[in-house]
Amino acid sequence: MSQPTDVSRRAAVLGAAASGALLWAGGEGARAQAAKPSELRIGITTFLSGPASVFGVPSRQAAELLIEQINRAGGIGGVPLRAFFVDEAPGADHLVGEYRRLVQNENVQVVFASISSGSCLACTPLSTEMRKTTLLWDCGTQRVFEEGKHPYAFRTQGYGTPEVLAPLLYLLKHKPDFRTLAVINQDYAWGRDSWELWKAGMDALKPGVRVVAEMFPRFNSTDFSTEITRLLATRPDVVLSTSWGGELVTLVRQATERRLFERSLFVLPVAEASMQSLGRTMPAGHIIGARGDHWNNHPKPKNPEAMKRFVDGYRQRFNEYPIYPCHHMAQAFSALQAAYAKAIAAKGGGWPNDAELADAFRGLTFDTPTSTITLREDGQGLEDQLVGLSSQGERFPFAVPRDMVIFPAAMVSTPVGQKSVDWLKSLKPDILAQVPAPIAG
Amino acid sequence: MSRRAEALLALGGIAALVFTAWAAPWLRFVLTVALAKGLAVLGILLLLRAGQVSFGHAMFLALGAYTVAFAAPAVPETLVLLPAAALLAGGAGLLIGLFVVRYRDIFFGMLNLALSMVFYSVLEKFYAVTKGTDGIRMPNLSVAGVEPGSEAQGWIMFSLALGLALLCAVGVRAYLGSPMGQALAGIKTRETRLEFLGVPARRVLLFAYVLSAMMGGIAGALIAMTSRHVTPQLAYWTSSGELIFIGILGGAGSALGPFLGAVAFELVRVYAAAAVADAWQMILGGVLLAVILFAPGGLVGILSRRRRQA
Amino acid sequence: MTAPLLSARGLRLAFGGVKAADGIDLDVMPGEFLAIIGPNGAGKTTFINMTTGYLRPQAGTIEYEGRPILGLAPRAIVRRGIGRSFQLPQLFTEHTVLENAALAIAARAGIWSPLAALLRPGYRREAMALLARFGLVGVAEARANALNEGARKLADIAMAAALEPRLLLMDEPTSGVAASEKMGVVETLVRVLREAGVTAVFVEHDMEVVARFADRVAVWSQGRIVTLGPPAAVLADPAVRREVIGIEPAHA
Amino acid sequence: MGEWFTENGLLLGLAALDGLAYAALVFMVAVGLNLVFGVLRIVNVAHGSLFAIGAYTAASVGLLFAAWGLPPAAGFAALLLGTALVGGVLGPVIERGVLRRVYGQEEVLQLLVTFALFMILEDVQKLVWGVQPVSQDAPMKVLGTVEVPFGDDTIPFTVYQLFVLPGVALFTLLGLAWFLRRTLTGRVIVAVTTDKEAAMAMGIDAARVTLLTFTFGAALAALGGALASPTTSLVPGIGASTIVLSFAVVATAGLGQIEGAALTSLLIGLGRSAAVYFEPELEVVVPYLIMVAVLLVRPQGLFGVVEARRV
Repeated sequence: MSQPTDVSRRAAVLGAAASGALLWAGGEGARAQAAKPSELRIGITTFLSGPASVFGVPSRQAAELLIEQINRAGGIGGVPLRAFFVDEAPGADHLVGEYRRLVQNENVQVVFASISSGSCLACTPLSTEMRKTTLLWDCGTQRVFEEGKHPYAFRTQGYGTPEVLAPLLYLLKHKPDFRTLAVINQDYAWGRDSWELWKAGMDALKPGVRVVAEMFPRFNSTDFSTEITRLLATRPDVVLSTSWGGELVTLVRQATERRLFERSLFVLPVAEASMQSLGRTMPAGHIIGARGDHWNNHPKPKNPEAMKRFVDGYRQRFNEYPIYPCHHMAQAFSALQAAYAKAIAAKGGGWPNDAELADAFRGLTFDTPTSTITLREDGQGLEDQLVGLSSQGERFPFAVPRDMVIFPAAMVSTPVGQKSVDWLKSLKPDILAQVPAPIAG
Repeated sequence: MSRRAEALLALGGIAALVFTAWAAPWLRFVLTVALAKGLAVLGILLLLRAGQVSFGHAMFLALGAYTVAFAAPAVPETLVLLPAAALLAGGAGLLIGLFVVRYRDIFFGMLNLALSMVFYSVLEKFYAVTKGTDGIRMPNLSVAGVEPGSEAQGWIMFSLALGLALLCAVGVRAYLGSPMGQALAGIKTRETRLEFLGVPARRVLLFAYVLSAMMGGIAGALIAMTSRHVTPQLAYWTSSGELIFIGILGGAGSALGPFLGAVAFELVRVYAAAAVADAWQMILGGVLLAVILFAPGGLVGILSRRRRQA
Repeated sequence: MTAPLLSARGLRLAFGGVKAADGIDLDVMPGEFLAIIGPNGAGKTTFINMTTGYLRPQAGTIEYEGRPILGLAPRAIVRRGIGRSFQLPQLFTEHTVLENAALAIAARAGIWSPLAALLRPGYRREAMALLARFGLVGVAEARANALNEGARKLADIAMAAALEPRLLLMDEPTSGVAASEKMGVVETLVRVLREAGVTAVFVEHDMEVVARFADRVAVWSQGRIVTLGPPAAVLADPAVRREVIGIEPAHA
Repeated sequence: MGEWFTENGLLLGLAALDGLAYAALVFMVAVGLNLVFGVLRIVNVAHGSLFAIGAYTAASVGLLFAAWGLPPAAGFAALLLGTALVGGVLGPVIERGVLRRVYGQEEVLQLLVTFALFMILEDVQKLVWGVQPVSQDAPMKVLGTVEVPFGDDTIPFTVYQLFVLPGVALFTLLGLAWFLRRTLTGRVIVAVTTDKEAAMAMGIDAARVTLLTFTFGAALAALGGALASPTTSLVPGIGASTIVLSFAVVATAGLGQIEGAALTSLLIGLGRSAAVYFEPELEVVVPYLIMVAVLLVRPQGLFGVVEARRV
């Protein structure tokens, strides 16, 4: 009877010793970073569960695809990439622990942080504290760079302000005579923030619009029929919704079925990611945006070859079109490649340390298939915004924009050092004159 | 478990925690959070003694965390914020307790759940004040007037959590052995008799409820100070479920159980998340299922059985 | 003439159509042992429940030591000095007998001590003495739900006695106790209570027990007291014998 | 007040129509949970997962039918098939395989077992159906809309929302009431709900009753999901938000009370839609406020019975 106890006890002691040694090694590793590592480790936080995994999982797929492609081409500076994925869903308190683990235990050289704004706000201070370059690869909150300085954090795509202002300008051009508007946004930070930004801009550019309903249904709602009835009854000229994911799909389906789209013009700044799910259900003639300029039918992509390669590669592997988080992920990788190239060149072929890597990102300009993005001195990336009217055609089994306007990033982004809401309030109607002409598409 | 065995286990546990925190700095953070959660679970354990399952206890944790987050810009002092969070949570516990101790079993559980969901909604809805789901970012805090560096801060939070855990565990142990604690267990088996002994059962439960709310508040404050970011997620019903989960995982039979459970829970979660980032929930669920089916006494139960066999 | 310790007047209570109390008037004198007998459903337990605050009558008054106690919570009535034991023993099933007794002592002496152990030396000593008086020392460390019915009954009464009441209401203290032990148990009980000067009211089905230990007997039927008097007289009453005790007159 | 009504009376009418449909969906989920709680005395957290899986299964079957070229009306058959599959397979598996092992254990363990199942099933859904929204709205589309007069205007409502959802809920309520009162099995379930010990003492086969009830409850959850699936898009996490609302209904209704569940669902549905019209910020807390208010006045729930313990 004593034998099994002995065995299990020894096993326990050995196990403890082994894990202790591992921990020890981990701790040592964090302190001394080798000159040129055998692999370039990247921590990637994204949603792998919960409702936002509709963005997280495709972006993870994109990351895996990109890493394969980059590694096949010899990695970055001859070093192969390796990703460590972390689920954002358990919440910010868990995520900050995971961030530490990525840096201190997995020894990642760079972290790609977060879809959720809350996650980004929690992670950026850690980037400063741990001096670890962190690319905010998808989150949109304007608060990050407007409320603090983060020398190690860079956002490789646009953010809330341009993503809201561009559709607003498009609306003012397309239907300048609207008098009433209703908003139905998800009840969480993005839903609230985007409405605050929109309202500030709208009141400055077209004072006197009556807001007939402000609705913020519970995040992750599955039914909007009551809200739709109210919208049908109040008959606003314009319905704004920055919702996304399953909620946007449900909203559009229920609203189409009840012909709300025939009564009101919809403005859907985050529509792109839901168009595939909606397919032919999406009605034509409504304003749709993509949190960037990477619509599949971009009228004049800078590098059509690269665009086709990425889209086709993704489709081939995953049997669906990439959505905007996939493009944002690709932008982060593009920025990473460009920054390492710049830093290695600056060091005469040597491998950059954390500070040198961060320096390389400041002011960096990198390519995307559709355009180029420049990172400003505050870390914010300048990404163009492409907005248009929904249309169904032969080329895609889902809606894409027509009458597209490409808003230059600098035109719709808050200048460095200003707060978005204040800046939007200060806008003058003459900004409308700068809006480029629509391209039929 | 005998008194000596428990003391030995506690000492061994402390040594292991300190060693791990020293050897792997990233785990020090995880362990601090685990100890804090253990504190909240210790509070839940009190109510479990009375046979009552609070399915909304995360509200006190969130209350403690938000107290700290709101007060920190004005009073960035750890040693002021911690007691403030405990007091506020205790006060809320008293108010809510006066209402919920009149109910038992599913009604007790569900009322707590309902109130926690109301609190969660308030945190989420009053965006202008609470920043909604983005949550609130906390400034650096001082400890006794000194603002430590980030490494020192980490150790201070770890030690605070460990010290408070130890203090509360000893306190709870004494409390559960006292007439009041034993009367609490009497609520579970024969509440009628308690009344016929001249003991106001509701007041006995209320006392425990306030205590457990305070421990929840302290836990929330520690978590807020450690992670430096608070979100409404802390109050969501799944967080409350998680706390009960930890209680059962550790074993409800000993004041050490919650901490054992919390450390095990956080480690399993961290490693499960690292190994299979998109199926960690399933792993945790599987662990929970296995514990309930095969070791309903939790980790403490397993350990004490081991000792008895050896 | 001494004033009654407990005085009930005109108690009425009906559950649906069933009259559990239909005008109960009863005085309990200090120091006496009053037995309550009657068929099942006559309202005996209901009387105890009303007196101890567990049920509230729809009409009537109850005074204890000359002061009304109707409408008080059970625990307030207990604090006045009325203890009770139960037909179905109400023990803390997950505690040992010793802990049960100690909890009762703590309840009397002051429960509001959150840090000192329940089984502190003083309480332990007193609890052991209490258990000794009831002959329960042998099962002191046993869990309450592991006892046999007789021991559970005694433990239940012991807990009530630990409160040192002036008046003790006992609901069928001997039901479930093995016939062979019954007289011994009751003798122990009566000795303990008499020594402590406790007034007792007990519901009883065993007429031998009633005859030997009661000072007076009240006969319950359909929510009323039909007869009240010394045991010898009451138990000899043919009507009582036929309707309550269930013994047919001699010719049967 | 009178003025307010003349201004908003029409809106209140619309709110009532919306509230009814919402109440119907809430009822479908909550009544199964309530039934299961009545017999098993377990608050089944995994009930929400059954709802979600029922919805996903129904949508998948519907899409499959559509792929086979069956007419859109076959979507209704898909709803029923999905329900039967989930109820008939998952119900017994969970009850026999897991719950049965914890009967008689502490309440908290029973609760947590279902919490564990919930966690596992959440990931299972993700593995099976992925993360992109799944929707199959043929049953809603095939029935079209009706115009409801609103002043000089008319408001289109889908027939599905206006008639099918409340209809099915009403049918379920009446059917359940008939089943529980008039059939032997139903009466046995009621007997076990009211007093388990007494029922078992009377020789009722508790194992059979629990299995039956749980399967039945699971099927009701799945039916609720299947009914919701045509109007909504299925994404990970829909189970979690559904279940927490059902908890509130069960406690408010009174344990095991189907009429209570119906009335509570109606209160919640109407309260919620009124909130959306007049005070949208209150929408989320309405069910909980109703619950707290009801329990303040009736501690045992709307239709609960006070259990006086015999001493």
